[in-house]
Amino acid sequence: MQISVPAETTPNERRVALIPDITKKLVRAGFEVVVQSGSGQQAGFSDETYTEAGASISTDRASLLAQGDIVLRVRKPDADEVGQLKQGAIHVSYLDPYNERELVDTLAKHGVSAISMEMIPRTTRAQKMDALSSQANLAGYVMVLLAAEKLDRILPMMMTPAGTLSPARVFVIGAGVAGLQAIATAKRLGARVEAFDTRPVVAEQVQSLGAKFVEIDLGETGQTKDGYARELTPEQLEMQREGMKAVIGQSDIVITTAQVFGRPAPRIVTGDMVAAMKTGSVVVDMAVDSGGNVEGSSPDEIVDVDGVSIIGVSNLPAKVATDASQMYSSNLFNLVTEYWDEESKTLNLDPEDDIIAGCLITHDGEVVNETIKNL
Amino acid sequence: MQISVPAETTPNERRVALIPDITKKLVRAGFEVVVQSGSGQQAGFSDETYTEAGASISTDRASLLAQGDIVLRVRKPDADEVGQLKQGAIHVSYLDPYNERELVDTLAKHGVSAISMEMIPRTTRAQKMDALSSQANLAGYVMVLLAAEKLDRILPMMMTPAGTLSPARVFVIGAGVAGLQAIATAKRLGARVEAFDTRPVVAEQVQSLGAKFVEIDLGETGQTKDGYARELTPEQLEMQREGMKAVIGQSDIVITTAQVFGRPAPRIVTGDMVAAMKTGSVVVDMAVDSGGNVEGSSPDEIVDVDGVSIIGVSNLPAKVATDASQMYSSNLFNLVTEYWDEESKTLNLDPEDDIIAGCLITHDGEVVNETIKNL
Amino acid sequence: MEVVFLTFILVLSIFLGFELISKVPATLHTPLMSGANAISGITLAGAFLSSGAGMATTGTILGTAAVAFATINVVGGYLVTDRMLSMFKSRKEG
Amino acid sequence: MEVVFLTFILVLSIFLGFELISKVPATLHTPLMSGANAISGITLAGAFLSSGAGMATTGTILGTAAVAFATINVVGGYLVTDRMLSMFKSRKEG
Amino acid sequence: MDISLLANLAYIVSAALFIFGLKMLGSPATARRGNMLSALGMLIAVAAALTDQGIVDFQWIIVGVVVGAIIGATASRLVAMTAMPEMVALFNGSGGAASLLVGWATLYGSAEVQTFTAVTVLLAILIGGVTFSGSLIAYGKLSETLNSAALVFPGQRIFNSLLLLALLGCGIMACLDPSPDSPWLYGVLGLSLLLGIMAVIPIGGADMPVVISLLNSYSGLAACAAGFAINNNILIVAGSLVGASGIILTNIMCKAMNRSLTNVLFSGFGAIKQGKAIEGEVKPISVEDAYYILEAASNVCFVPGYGMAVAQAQHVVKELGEILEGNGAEVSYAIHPVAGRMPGHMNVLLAEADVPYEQLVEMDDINPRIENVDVAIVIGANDVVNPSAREDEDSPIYGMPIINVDQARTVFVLKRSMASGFSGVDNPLFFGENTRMLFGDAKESISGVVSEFG
Amino acid sequence: MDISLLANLAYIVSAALFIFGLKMLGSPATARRGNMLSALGMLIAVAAALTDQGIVDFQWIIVGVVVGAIIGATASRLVAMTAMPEMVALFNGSGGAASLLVGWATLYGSAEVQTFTAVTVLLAILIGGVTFSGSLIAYGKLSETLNSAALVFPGQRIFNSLLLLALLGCGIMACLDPSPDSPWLYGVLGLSLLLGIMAVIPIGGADMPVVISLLNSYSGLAACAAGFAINNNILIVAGSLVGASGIILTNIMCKAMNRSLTNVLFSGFGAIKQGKAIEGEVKPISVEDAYYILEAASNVCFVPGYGMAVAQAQHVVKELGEILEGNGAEVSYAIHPVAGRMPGHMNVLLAEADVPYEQLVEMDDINPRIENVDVAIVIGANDVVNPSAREDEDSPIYGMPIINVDQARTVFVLKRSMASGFSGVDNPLFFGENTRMLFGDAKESISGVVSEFG
Ligand SMILES: NC(=O)c1ccc[n+]([C@@H]2O[C@H](COP(=O)([O-])OP(=O)(O)OC[C@H]3O[C@@H](n4cnc5c(N)ncnc54)[C@H](OP(=O)(O)O)[C@@H]3O)[C@@H](O)[C@H]2O)c1
Ligand SMILES: NC(=O)c1ccc[n+]([C@@H]2O[C@H](COP(=O)([O-])OP(=O)(O)OC[C@H]3O[C@@H](n4cnc5c(N)ncnc54)[C@H](OP(=O)(O)O)[C@@H]3O)[C@@H](O)[C@H]2O)c1
Ligand SMILES: NC(=O)c1ccc[n+]([C@@H]2O[C@H](COP(=O)([O-])OP(=O)(O)OC[C@H]3O[C@@H](n4cnc5c(N)ncnc54)[C@H](O)[C@@H]3O)[C@@H](O)[C@H]2O)c1
Ligand SMILES: NC(=O)c1ccc[n+]([C@@H]2O[C@H](COP(=O)([O-])OP(=O)(O)OC[C@H]3O[C@@H](n4cnc5c(N)ncnc54)[C@H](O)[C@@H]3O)[C@@H](O)[C@H]2O)c1
Repeated sequence: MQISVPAETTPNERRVALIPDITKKLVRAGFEVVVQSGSGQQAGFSDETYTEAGASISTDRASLLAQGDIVLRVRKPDADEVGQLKQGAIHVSYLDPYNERELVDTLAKHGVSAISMEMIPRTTRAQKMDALSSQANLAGYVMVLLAAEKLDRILPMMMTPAGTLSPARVFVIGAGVAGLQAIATAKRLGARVEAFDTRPVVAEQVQSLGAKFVEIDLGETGQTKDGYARELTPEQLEMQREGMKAVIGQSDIVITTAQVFGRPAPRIVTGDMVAAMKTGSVVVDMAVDSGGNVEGSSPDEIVDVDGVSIIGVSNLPAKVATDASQMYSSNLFNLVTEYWDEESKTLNLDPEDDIIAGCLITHDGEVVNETIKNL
Repeated sequence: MQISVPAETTPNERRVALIPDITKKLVRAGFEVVVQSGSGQQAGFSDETYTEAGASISTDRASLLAQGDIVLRVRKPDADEVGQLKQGAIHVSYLDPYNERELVDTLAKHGVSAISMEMIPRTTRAQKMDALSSQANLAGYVMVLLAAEKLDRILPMMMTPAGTLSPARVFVIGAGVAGLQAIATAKRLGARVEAFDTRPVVAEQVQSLGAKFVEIDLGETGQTKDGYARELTPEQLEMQREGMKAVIGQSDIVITTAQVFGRPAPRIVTGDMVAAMKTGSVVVDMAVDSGGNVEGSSPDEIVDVDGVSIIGVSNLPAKVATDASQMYSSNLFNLVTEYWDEESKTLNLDPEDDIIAGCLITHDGEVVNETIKNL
Repeated sequence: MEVVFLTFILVLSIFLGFELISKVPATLHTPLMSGANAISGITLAGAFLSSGAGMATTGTILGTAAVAFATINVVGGYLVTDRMLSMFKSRKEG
Repeated sequence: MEVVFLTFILVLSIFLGFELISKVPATLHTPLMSGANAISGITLAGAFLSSGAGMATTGTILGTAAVAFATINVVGGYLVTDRMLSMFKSRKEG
Repeated sequence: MDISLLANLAYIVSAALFIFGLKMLGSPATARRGNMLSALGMLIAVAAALTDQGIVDFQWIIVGVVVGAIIGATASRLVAMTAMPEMVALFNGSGGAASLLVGWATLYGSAEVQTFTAVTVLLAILIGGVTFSGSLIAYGKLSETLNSAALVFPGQRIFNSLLLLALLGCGIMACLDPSPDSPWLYGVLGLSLLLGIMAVIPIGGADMPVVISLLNSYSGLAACAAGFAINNNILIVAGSLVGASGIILTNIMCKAMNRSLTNVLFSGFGAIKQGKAIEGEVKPISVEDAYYILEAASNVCFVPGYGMAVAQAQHVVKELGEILEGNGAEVSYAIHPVAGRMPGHMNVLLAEADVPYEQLVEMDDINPRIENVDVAIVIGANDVVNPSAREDEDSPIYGMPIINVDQARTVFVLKRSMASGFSGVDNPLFFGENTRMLFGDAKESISGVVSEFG
Repeated sequence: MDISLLANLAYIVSAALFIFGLKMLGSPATARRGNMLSALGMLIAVAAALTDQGIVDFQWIIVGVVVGAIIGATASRLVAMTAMPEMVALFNGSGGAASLLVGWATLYGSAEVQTFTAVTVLLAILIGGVTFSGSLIAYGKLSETLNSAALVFPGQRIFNSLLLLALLGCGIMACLDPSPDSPWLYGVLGLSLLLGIMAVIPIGGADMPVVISLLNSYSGLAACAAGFAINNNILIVAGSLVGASGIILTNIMCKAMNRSLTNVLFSGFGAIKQGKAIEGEVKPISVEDAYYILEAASNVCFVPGYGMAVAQAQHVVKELGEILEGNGAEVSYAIHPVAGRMPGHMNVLLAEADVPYEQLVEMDDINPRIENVDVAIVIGANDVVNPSAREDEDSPIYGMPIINVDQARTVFVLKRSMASGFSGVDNPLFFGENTRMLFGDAKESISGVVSEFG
């Protein structure tokens, strides 16, 4: 069983799908691992470390793709590379299947079994394979660091002989995995943290990190059975905007993480809210890639709006590429070994299994995933 | 009594000597405050805020300098601007008098009473005017943020479904004011922190922040009566380097703050130590301006040495210009009001007073400071 | 022999008295004092005999006065303690 | 009347016994048990009378056996407790 | 069965009820039920006492009970809630009077009085008399009928000594001739009442609660003495229970007021040193005594310094703060700008322990209201609370603003020794009248106090 | 003065010494001195007893004392440190025997025995006999001379009931005819010894220390009964002190072993349920009982979950951890990867509370050694310790690795209710044989336990 790891081609993607430590485990489990030369370079892993771990290094990307029974990567494959894959190969990566219908069809056409890491269900049992969580977690940390670094003030309170510096105020919108980690990191740095989310259940979670939950009455909201937020009605969005305006106005840092899975991100922070902020304040928009929670944010740029900096980084986890690769890699390992059948030496992609049912998009030449099929 | 605040001319100097809040206090105390237009812009204070605080805004730098009874600024004056100052004016700023003998003489020649903020003695009573401390404190915080932002890993430990990320190791060399704040900040972020200093008394201070003090036996060391470190002998430096090599090798972040007042900074981290560090590690050199503690560091650059980044920022407090200005400004305010004589409406620069004796460099046309005079 | 028994009883009671009271919150100092005070009105049990044993007149007068005093102590003591404690209770709950 | 006094003494002693022992660290459970056990050898004080009052032979024999048993309890109990406690002490210090 | 045996069994039951009652009175949850139990015990004891076969005539008993019950019930209903302590003093005084009278009456009952009985009678008269007159004075001082200030006059100590001598003399004489008409007996009576007065007048109004508690203990002892005089078990048991528990309670109350029991016990016979600072005396305090004071405090201010950091005591400090808040006290943390060894040192630590930012106060905010602070707890701070910075012009730190903890009602200083701080200057705070030194590592000291609570 | 009065005064002194001694035995710092004080009290009491004028012949006394002293001293010197508990059992047995014999001998002394005396004599024989034979069995089980397993046979309950009936019958008959030669007396004697045996055999070796402590309490009661039989104060005082404090101590020991006293007291007469899980029973535990168990534990593992975060209990948890360490226990914190609501949730909190990184262990490290954990304290975790993830194939969380706290010796689960966790799955852990539920907010529960220490 050969596992192939092609180098990432997306610009700024510094992560790698497999790190040497995990490679070693796979080799020990009986897999043959081939890694394209230079894959791990930007995440801090040299080719030698892979060789030491038991992988072979290949410079021939095409043959590497063609021979892999399992192909592991971070980002979705180029449409023209799909054709190079083996018939029946299993391809595991992010896939964005909601928006990449064409790519999905191509994968099906070539008989590739494509697993989409975004589609791992968010159940307790699946958590160890849940790359969205593991990466969002790191993103939450990175956002706070970026904001703190940009801010012209310090986050903690300080009572010093030269006067008292009051703690900076941080407002986190959307307290999912990333939002919670952002809250925790900002709290750690000593900031006064407030947070808001449309799902009322997270109020307790926010408080469990020592932050304050901002109550805004939106009427009926809720979450889907998978734990994702439901989209808000336009009226609700308006109510939310009003309620948050005051809080945003007095915050030094605003961090938005509000995403609704598979759809464009809600526009939460509008231009007038940004205008109401103090000079020197910082806004970080995690949803910049899926449309942006913040008006005026732009991917991989720091936009200055009247002295307020809006930071939009499209690939936050890549900022801590070493750790992000380690976690992504563990997720893949857990996925592969969970379904690895020692006897038959195959991956047992049982459509009855709820995790496989969730994340397996194409199989045996067909789009098998219920949600994607009916899109 | 007019206080003049000229805009800073040094590149990258984003701080301002007086912030609106303190301006208000001075105006209330009876001073007339004139601020050059745009002075506070980069620290986040617009001209209007100064006007609201009761200052007048001037665009004529020359007349502002010529009319000030007291001139407050952050950086030392240009030699050619000294001539524009009023005879008998009091000029308060950083002055670097050890290395700027010529400038000091010029100031004396023009009958300016120059107060050097670096020379405020480090006594308990003088702490409120001690700008070195207040700025070093902020520098300590900034260094950790810069390093954390640059590092490809996260600082805290995390036990997650996708494996355990061990905490990053941070090694702080020199546990003075800046070093201690760096320790505190890194601890806050969850790193495993170790520290070293030549003065054994700080071991307890390091532990009081929850970090580990690295013991290296250097024989006789000590501190001067002002609390500064004494310079090490070459042999001692060698012993220190050996002892630290091991610790540096396993650290993800190394922060150096070792300075010996008035002299070039000791070279503590040599090229081979840097070479022994893991790829992706980060070194921050606070002493980069006075020669550098780290071999290969260069002001305002991130030098990459075989995958290790060496960060040298010459003006760290300016990274948090708002807070830094607030603190510097408080220091100046405390200094001015401490010696302000309400009756005679003059600053009472009594040479008997130990603070004045320490920081007043020139007066009545002469260099009056004992240390500088005998240099 | 009775003295021996009485002394035994005395010693044991004193020890017990010491052991009984340990950490008492400040709010209970006054009620506890007052409650203990009411118990010391036990003299009443002795005063009955002085008042009712048909002794010389002076003795009976003294005894009756003793009964009156002791009753004040007992009745007043318990009632006042209860009043204090009831207030304390409602303050806590309210 | 004696019974009354004895009962008083009994009741007071029982209360006192309950109050005396409160939180005892686990390491002291055995020594405390053993120390209390030694005290229960107080029967010795009563056994003397049985043994030495010049009663019928059987009585004296029983009495003497009682003295012997009680002495074992007293002597052995105190010594063994002390041994345990001394070890405990030195372990703590060492 | 013998009726007196039955009565005595009833006494045993009532003794048990008293014991339970007292125990339960010590905890807020059970106090009220405890008081009822003890009242029930009293009912049983009184009923049993009425079966005594010595009683031939109930009429005077009824008179006495009715009069007493009316007075007691009325007084206890009418008294204002704020006047409770003086009411307790009055009730206490009548208890003392009752014991005195019972003892005295005993002399009329028996034809020939044994020496042992005579001694116990005299003790009942002595203790009862002191309790009675002492309680009246205490009442007077508390209700401000009398001047509540401590009354001191020259020669007081000599006068009191003579009084004691005279009492002893009269007592011995009365024992030798234990007749109800003996002038010595009246001597003892009069002198006892005088002694009660003399013992209480030199004590200030603020100390009165402690005095009442002590007199309460005395009234128990008086009942106990009366019990010996008339050979009554329940009097002995109940009396000595009250006597002993009263002493303990007095001790606890002393600690909560930060005074020592001997100080109160003998203040009538020594010189009064109130208000005079004893210069140069360091007063250490135990963790337990610190607990008693904190438990009664309603405004507590922590003043942390470098020592808190060294001891890494921030977490326990926070916990103590929360406990005190739970106990109804107002809690704040006063941060001096230069406390610690780097700017913001205390902030880092307190933030780590999650102390809410709202509870942190700056020096300039706390100083104007420091007089309202019941206890300022200085945790390993030294220079930043050194009053010589304010007062001693020659001090190297003269002119530095400090947190004026010396002006708080009580100051606890937690440090390991008398060593000086960073600037090496001696600290007169440690010798202050209202300062108590809690020596030891700050974390251990605070942990100790924390575990005293609960 | 009367010599018997003197003896009795000596008894009072020795009673006081016993009281002090017992009190001091309860605290490590004073235990040894306490034992000496109590020995001194014994010396005084014994010396005073020798002055009794009833004693006409000292020769047999001397014989008895010498024999007893030699045996006692030798045994106590020679016994190995590890065999202490069985030695205590033997000594205890001889105390019981002594009381039995004293009671019995009394019948030979007085010509005509009153009913009251007869009852007390029979009580002395009964309790003494049970103590004696029970202690011997306990000795046998502890020293492994007898099979240390619990011995159970069919019809045990009926047999024991009959035994009790027979004892009652014999006792009544013996009271009616209280002569030393009455066959009923021998009946009582024999049956008492049998009862002692029957009471101890069904108890397993591990519970023996509790049994010995209980028998110790009995031997005190036996002495007390003997005291009534021969009218001796000091026997009554010392005996009932030992009896009462022994019960309390037994109770404390039970709690430390997480068993209830009634369970031990009546285990001989009921069915033995050891080792059999009672399915579906939730066993709540009080803070106090939790303290007793933790105090005796030497390996404690905290398993925090989301509830710790909600309660913000991390600081007190850390403090409890430190206290337990100070108490000699090994302490670790087992972190499940998905505990909490975000990755690393527990790390953030424990780092805030400054728990050293060395004490954090991963799931895979703790599971192999979880059997050695005396107490696993589950703080607001639920799903991550749910054994159905391991055992129940139908569970939605089947297959998720969990921390196997159910395999620790004892598990405390701290939560507010029986509610399920994030995944909404019921948790069989809560019904486990070795699980105790400490209901309430986690922070308050832990604070409660913390304040029990110290
Ligand atoms: N904040 C800054 O930026 C900065 C920087 C440098 C210097 N300073 C100077 O540091 C001083 C700060 O004042 P401060 O009041 O905070 O500290 P301090 O005056 O240095 O006093 C600290 C006290 O803590 C006690 N202590 C140490 N370890 C302890 C422990 N484990 N448990 C209990 N007590 C302990 C010490 O007494 P024992 O030894 O008797 O226990 C000592 O007296 C000022 O003089 C200031 O000028 C401040
Ligand atoms: N780690 C992650 O990234 C992440 C993210 C999302 C979801 N999850 C899921 O969250 C769960 C984590 O498991 P867990 O064991 O940590 O938590 P859990 O299963 O959710 O259980 C938490 C328990 O804490 C108790 N609790 C709540 N507040 C309390 C308080 N103040 N005091 C005492 N107890 C309190 C609750 O019981 P009472 O109400 O009876 O008190 C509840 O049963 C897993 O199912 C995991 O899949 C994890
Ligand atoms: N079962 C598991 O073990 C498991 C694993 C991972 C995540 N989860 C849960 O799934 C949930 C979603 O996680 P996520 O971070 O990936 O979600 P996400 O990235 O889809 O959304 C981020 C957050 O933004 C919020 N949001 C959406 N619209 C908003 C709006 N208009 N205003 C404010 N907030 C808005 C959402 O409620 C969510 O909390 C979380 O509650 C998480 O705990 C569960
Ligand atoms: N009296 C006061 O209240 C007061 C006020 C401010 C500062 N201080 C004290 O003054 C001292 C110096 O403060 P600073 O931060 O400005 O000092 P600094 O900037 O001069 O030096 C920084 C640190 O580097 C250390 N160092 C020097 N050479 C070194 C070497 N070769 N290797 C390792 N470390 C080396 C020094 O010991 C010092 O701790 C501190 O202890 C501080 O507490 C006192």
